[in-house]
Amino acid sequence: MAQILGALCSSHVPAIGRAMAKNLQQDPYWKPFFDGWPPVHRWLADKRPDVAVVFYNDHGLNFFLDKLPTFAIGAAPQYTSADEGWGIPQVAPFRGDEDLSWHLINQLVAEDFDLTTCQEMLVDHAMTNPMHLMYPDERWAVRIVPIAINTVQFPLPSARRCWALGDAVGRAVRSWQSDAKVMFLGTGGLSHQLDGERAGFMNKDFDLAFMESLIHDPQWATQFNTHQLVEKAGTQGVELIMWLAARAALGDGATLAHQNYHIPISNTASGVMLMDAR
Amino acid sequence: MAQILGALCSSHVPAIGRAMAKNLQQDPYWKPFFDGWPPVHRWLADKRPDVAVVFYNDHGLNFFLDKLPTFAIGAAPQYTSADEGWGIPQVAPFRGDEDLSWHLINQLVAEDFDLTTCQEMLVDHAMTNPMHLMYPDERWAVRIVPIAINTVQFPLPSARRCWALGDAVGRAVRSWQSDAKVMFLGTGGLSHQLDGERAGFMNKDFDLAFMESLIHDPQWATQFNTHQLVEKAGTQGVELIMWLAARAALGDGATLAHQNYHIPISNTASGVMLMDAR
Amino acid sequence: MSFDIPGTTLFDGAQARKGYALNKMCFSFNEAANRAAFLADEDAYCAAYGLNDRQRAAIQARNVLDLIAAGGNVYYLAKFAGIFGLDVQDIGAQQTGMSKDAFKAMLAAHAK
Amino acid sequence: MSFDIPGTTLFDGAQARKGYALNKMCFSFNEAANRAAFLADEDAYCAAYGLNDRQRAAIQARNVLDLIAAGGNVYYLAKFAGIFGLDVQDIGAQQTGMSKDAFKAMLAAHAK
Ligand SMILES: [Fe+3]
Ligand SMILES: [Fe+3]
Repeated sequence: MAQILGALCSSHVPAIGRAMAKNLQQDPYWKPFFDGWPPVHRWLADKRPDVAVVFYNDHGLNFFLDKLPTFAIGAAPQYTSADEGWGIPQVAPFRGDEDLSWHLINQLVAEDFDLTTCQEMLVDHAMTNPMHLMYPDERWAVRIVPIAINTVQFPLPSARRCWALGDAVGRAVRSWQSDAKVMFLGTGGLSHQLDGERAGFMNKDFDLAFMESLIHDPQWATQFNTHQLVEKAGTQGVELIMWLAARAALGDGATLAHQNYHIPISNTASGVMLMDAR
Repeated sequence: MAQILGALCSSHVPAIGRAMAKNLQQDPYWKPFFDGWPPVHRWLADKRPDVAVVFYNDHGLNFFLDKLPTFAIGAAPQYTSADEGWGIPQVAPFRGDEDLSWHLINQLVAEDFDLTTCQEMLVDHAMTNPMHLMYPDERWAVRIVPIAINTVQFPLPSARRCWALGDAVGRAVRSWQSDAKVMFLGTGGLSHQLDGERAGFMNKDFDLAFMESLIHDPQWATQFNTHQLVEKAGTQGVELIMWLAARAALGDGATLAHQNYHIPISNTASGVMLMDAR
Repeated sequence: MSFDIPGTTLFDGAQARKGYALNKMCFSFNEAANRAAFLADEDAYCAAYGLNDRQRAAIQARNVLDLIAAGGNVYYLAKFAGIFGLDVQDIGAQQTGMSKDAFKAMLAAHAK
Repeated sequence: MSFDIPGTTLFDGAQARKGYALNKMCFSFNEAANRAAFLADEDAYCAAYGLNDRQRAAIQARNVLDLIAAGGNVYYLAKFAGIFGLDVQDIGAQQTGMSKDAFKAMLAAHAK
């Protein structure tokens, strides 16, 4: 049976990619953010995961409003990034884990998750930036299974539904006949808002309470409906549902291995959180 | 509140379209099939539905394996048919009911249905043929909301899940603030198989039992998993889950208004069934 | 995943993985221009979609059972058959090794 | 559906219906060739996507609040902003009526 190592949650804003491209890691603006990553690198070197199941949200690269899935799962041999409208440099392609993709699809559909399956799929900065932060040399040591959750168009799936998705993914991984070591990745957040007169909104108290809850009361955030999450975390802060799904996949109990929180990077309160499975 | 009139279920095989194009309604081969429709025409003239929510399956026109949804719902002002590979003549475009589309999307996502929403959508023979049978002059008297259920790639949603979907759609329509008269349409089946050495398979006993069950024991078919349905009804006979969803949308109790069953049209056991809501 | 319904291959993940290039090509046949391009230069068209040798041979043979074994899905294959004006009874007859008339008689016999 | 979070327009069904043509155009800006085509002939490009007058005016004014009011979704609008090299702090400053420096100072102040 596959072994679950832990979960990593991280912000994914496009500016991270630009900062890495320009080698700004030691720049005073960026240093407090990048200083959050060496403990993650040590963890990866120590644990050596084989596969990462990645909960993230597409920002209008692979999906448009003509076919907008609530939950989409990749089942491709390879995933590539692409120009998202800003001419950003592409990163090396990611290898998929088709065995795990189809195992998850079979298990999740049987549990009444109405997935959209993708045998071909472009992945955007929400995939590339966290992966690049994990592996700065772009030598991806993990195969991936991307799971995209809609944050583009309301109604979004509720935090409660995203918890249930993550929980089912975790159970499916535990039943996977493989000797692979699996980690979960949740990318997005924390509090930020890009649009409207409220642009620039952040909520440090809420973010810290949310991060704390993942260890001691992990379903805490499922009490909030989507509108409440927007109110507390901003229109893009709702991306915290990716963190929630990744935490849910760990199952009962998780221990904090590392965390970092910093305001601001770009328009965002950034968070990094690494949890070991129990 | 919107009023629910009833549900119509029907086969949708491409050959029907060809027969209509060639005016073969009185041809000895086709007459037993087309003779099933005048009672439906009388019902439509009498009840005058304003909107049809249509459960159907796409056969590789609007969806491909790069983005294949389990449940997709249209939210477009208009839906057009298109060449499906055979150069068939197109029919007049269908008017959408966007108000109902979004009402359903909001209600269903809140009930944990993980929909793929489609603001642009081509509809294939599974939509055009039943609509053309209902309105032979191509003057569609109803606005439509298409709901496409995956029958292309396994795992399919279970019969039980499709019943739950239909049930939730029915409840959502009943809560819709509108004076519209709504009907449901379920298209597909009955028993048939196009592929493999088992091509040509049909199962009259099972079909008749299934049709009977929709009146007296409507959840009967939910006892079967997808593999059992393939065994009993053929690889394409699983399209009966559209009938099941349409019946579920009627809620408790339905009375039989009319039915017709005929073997064969094309490779298919054809069924037509009209049920009044109670 | 193997299945115990004789003469039946369910299009599951294993088939979908195997057949992606083939099905993508057949999906393209929704458009008349693509059907014409295939007929104009079958080799080039198959190469552009990256068909493997087995898929290429099955396309060349117009053999539905071989196409299914190579990962083809009947919904997309039907669009390939459409290029040649074949309907579902033609492909049913081919797969069952019957003449079309015999296949149609078999279908009609289910009415009893 | 109106919402009681000040300064916030949720992109719901009502917005999605209103903004489809605009968002479809902005989605096309994922590709460099389309960005160039827009810059080469803005009027023709907007006309090809069927923008209404309000959307056309908001595009012409490069005004984000107007674009949102016309049904634009920030994820697609960001691709439009990208054509002009504007980042999220530029559009944040524009929407809040601040200078970019003032907007950045406001962001930093959240750290306290
Ligand atoms: Fe984001
Ligand atoms: Fe069909």
